[in-house]
Amino acid sequence: MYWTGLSPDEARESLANKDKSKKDKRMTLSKAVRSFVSDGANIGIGGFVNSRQPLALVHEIIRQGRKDLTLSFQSAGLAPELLAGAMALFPDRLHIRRLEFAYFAHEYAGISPMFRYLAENGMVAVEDWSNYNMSARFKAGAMGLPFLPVRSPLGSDIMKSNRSRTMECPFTGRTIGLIPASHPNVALIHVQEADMYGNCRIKGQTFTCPEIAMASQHTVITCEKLVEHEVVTAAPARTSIPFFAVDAVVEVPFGAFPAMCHDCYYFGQGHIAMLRQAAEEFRKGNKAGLESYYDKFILSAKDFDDYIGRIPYKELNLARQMESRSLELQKFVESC
Amino acid sequence: MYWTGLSPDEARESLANKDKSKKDKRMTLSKAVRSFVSDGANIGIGGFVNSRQPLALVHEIIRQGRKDLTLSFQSAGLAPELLAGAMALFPDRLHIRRLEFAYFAHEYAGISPMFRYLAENGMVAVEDWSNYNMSARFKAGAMGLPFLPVRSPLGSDIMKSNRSRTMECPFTGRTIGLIPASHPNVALIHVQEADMYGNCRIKGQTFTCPEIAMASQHTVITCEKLVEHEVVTAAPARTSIPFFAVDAVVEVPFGAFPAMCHDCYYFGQGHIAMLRQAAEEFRKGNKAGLESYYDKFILSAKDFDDYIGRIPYKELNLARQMESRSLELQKFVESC
Amino acid sequence: MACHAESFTPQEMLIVAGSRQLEDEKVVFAGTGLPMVSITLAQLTHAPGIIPVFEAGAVGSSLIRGLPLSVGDSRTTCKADYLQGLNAAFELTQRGFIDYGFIGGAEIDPYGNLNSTMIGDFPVGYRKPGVRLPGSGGAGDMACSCTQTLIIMAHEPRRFRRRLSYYTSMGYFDGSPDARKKAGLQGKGPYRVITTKALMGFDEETKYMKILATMPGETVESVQEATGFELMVDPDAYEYEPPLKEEIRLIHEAIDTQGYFVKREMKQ
Amino acid sequence: MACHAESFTPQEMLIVAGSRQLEDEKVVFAGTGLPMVSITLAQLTHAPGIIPVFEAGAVGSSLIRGLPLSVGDSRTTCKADYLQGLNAAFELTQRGFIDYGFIGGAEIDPYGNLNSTMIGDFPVGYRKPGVRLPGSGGAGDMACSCTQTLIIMAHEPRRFRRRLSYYTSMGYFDGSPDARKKAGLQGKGPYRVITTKALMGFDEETKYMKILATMPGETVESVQEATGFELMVDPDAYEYEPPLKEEIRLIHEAIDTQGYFVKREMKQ
Repeated sequence: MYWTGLSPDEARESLANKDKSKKDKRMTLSKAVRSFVSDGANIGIGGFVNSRQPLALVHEIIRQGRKDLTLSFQSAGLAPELLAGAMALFPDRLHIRRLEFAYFAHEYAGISPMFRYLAENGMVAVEDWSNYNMSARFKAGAMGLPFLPVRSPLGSDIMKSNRSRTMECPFTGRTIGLIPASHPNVALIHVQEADMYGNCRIKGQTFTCPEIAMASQHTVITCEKLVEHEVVTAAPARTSIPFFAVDAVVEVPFGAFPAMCHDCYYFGQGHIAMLRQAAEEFRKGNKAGLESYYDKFILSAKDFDDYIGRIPYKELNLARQMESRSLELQKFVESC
Repeated sequence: MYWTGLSPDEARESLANKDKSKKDKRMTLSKAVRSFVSDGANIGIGGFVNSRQPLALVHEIIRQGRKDLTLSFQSAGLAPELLAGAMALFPDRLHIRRLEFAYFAHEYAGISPMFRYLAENGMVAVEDWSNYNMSARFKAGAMGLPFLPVRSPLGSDIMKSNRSRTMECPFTGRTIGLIPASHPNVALIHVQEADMYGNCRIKGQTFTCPEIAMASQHTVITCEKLVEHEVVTAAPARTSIPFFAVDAVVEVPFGAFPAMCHDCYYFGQGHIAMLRQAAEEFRKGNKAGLESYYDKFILSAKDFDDYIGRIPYKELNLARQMESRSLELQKFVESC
Repeated sequence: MACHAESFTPQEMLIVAGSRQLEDEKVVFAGTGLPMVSITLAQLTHAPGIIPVFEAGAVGSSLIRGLPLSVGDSRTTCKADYLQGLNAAFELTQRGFIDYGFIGGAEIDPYGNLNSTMIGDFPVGYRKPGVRLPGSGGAGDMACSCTQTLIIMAHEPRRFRRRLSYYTSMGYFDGSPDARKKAGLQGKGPYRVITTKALMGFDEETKYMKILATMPGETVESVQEATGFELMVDPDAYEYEPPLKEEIRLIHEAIDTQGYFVKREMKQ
Repeated sequence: MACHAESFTPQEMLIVAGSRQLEDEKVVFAGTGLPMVSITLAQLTHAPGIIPVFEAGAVGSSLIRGLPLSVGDSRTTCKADYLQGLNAAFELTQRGFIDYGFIGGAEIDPYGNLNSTMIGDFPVGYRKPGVRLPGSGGAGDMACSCTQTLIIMAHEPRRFRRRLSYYTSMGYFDGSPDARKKAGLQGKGPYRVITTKALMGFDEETKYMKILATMPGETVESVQEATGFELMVDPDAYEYEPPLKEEIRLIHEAIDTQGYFVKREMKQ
């Protein structure tokens, strides 16, 4: 059995030897990526499809360049697609070796052309799992277990595509699946609120972000806003990721845009359509549009704020309004 | 392999065939116990040691009388102790056949004399587990898995006392423990707030209450207060137990007294000391004190409100004040 | 008296049929896209007590805030009873809380097995497939662990195949007795296949796909012609009731007002 | 200049020694009773950055609301960073987040194994033990999965036994090389045993219990006499520093003001 990222024993050893004290972990995006995302890393990607995708971190990784990456996620769109596009355009700058995942597309906005491009050209090793499999693999890692039993998708070709096993349950005598833990080298997670120590308050669905953070060797958090530590300790049951599972905290407003972020902004639908269109044209042989997208929005941008500054204000404002208005009733009731 | 309560396949079948619709589940304590606690039942007890013990339900079970019970819990004091005392005093009324548990005592208030009495006289079958084992057994049940792997307490006599197994991990080659799911016939859980459909909002630590509720065939909830359904839907992330895992909801203020209930009341220390003293004297051969306790507080009480009415007001008030005053600062900050 | 729409597209018929298959007061695990539209339509018509579950973590939501564009969209959390994450949603499913899973797929075989992974030759061509599809997502899990599944998809010969390139979401395997149970699965398997041309079920004994009804304008022959394998035909096969005007109105005016999933052009 | 207490009880010395063994900025899983008192004392003196974890679900709490009478007490949640339930707490432990587990037991053997289950003959007498103790609780788990464990207990011959009635919380097993690893455990095992009479560690090679220091008023001989097996003695064994006045004051005036766990009578 081979492990990508850390084996369970390596992950335990690394955490046992780590300084888990409550210290100020705020740093720049650039330093966070430099410190915790290495060539050869297995990267655990937080969020779900195009919700809370860690795009500020993805932009920075593309700017800095990384090689030989493994991407681990359950369902994702924009984060792996931007990395895949960077690999297709600039293979010397960014290289993805392997994908461990369940779904790679944009749901309402269709398939991910750059994924199709890499996969259909055999440029990347793929390992298919189901959403529950990938979520449970991170959960096994977070629980400190080498595997979890699962009942799905037994009998499918998915189980033949990956490192899962089946066995006879020693208690029931029935067939059961076993899926190995995933311990990425680094988790990239975007949340709404975090304090300087790394305690994260996720609003809406948590997806699998807490599990990915707790399974990974290192975790880099971007947050819409930093909050005072006292806000966290006043309602500790709302902390989704505890500080000692976090290595870096970076405040990046709009850090998931054009993905959506619950309670902050809805999909940047025009921007997603533009990017997807450029990617689809690349897949059909016309590279210019995608090159110019990367140049304008990522490579020539000094940092993520610079990129956000290049998005027309009305697009940002529309995304904010669509989200906040649709949540208004709910928030009003909650505040009573 | 034998199962107490339901086997995983039986538990699945029972739930699949169950009406899971959103219906009004409010009923009286008496009806809830009559409907869902049968002779021969494996009872999952919520709470932790003497916090949120489901004592209103325990009193009602003693009043109605039940035979051949199995009690499953991780750490508990008053709930199983009151049942054990009832068995010692009135074996024709109440009979416990078996205990599956990790810890049975009162922490600061010392050991549980009635447990010692039953165990040292060989009157009850015991199966020792660790706290994590029992919690993980309920969790396996809640997850719909026949077992979970665990790393503790490998090598101990606990593993020889119970139905756990060890195997070589097929991924790491190292030894790992496997503990079978627990699917009680009925879970008894006391919470602070629930709506009429059974959605529960637990404040403070959740202990293992959500897992016990979701693992069990039936779940009976007592709550300090019923809340409007809209309170639940306004902040659904704070729902600890979803309605479709619940069969009955009974509003019982002070429903855990003299155990404590986070945010509602602290330990009824005088009452616990009195009960424990009577039990300790029973163990040493003097039955009168314990008999009079049961008569005064349980058997001659019409219902749990009647029992609470027999507790001196100043004891109830002290327990309320001790809890609310110590939480004041925290609640003030939270409300800002 | 029912007032039927005078014209409607096959996709509209598909959505309406999906909605009508949903029983009131059942727990339904919603796949992305058309299942979300059908569930909302059912909630607005005959089945207000449906309890939707979304794989990203929401249970019991009302989709009154607008149609979610993703099962992870904040709109799926509106007025929910319970809100956690993916593991919780799939654990509910594995435990048995879900009555119906509502899923789609790119290809289907006669036993209700689905492919949403790749077109090509598995395992030989796995590393360089002819067409790479998005992958299982949660559909593979729903197909295994929901008590029953409803499958919704466009009816085209290339999608209805005797043999799939890749088996992503398991139906009745090869139709052999107890195949699902032997594989370790808990759910009963596919209950209905709802397409643009027919409503289908599965033969009780052989688990082979069978026409129960043809959509308005279709015949057993036209359905068979659009299918890459031979279908069984129920002796009581009937013509499916066309959409009501009100159903069509709700789809466009109350549910998918922006036309994200439901196209508006009239084809019939 | 350190100002030592003029008189103190063995229990007070025990609590103070427990506190002093705690390193600042480490994550400490707190057993019930004396460990909670020692941790709070450490937080109020040399180790304000200690991060306590309670098995009922609280992480990073400040016990300023009053000494909890239970690890499930609402007081353990005060100013916590993170608050869940038992599974979460033990999963953190299993994962490796806990530097030290702080536990007690009724009996201990030379290899740091503990019994808190029964006195009698296991397995024969399991169904009718001579004395039935409360059971493992979480101690058996902490002993296995915390990176290291600290053991705190009263020093009496009946508690220090060559062979235990029942092995609840595993230390170094029989002392054989890699015994813990072979059993599947992740933590390193017991680091220190703190008693009313001595501070002890374990021989690096044989994993056998060894006196590192004797408590004030005790000697190697008096410690040995109170121990049911022969102890090793570190060549550098020293006399442990007595409690400071301030430590004693904090125990009674700031921590266990009601005397739930710490008795007040003066014995020395």
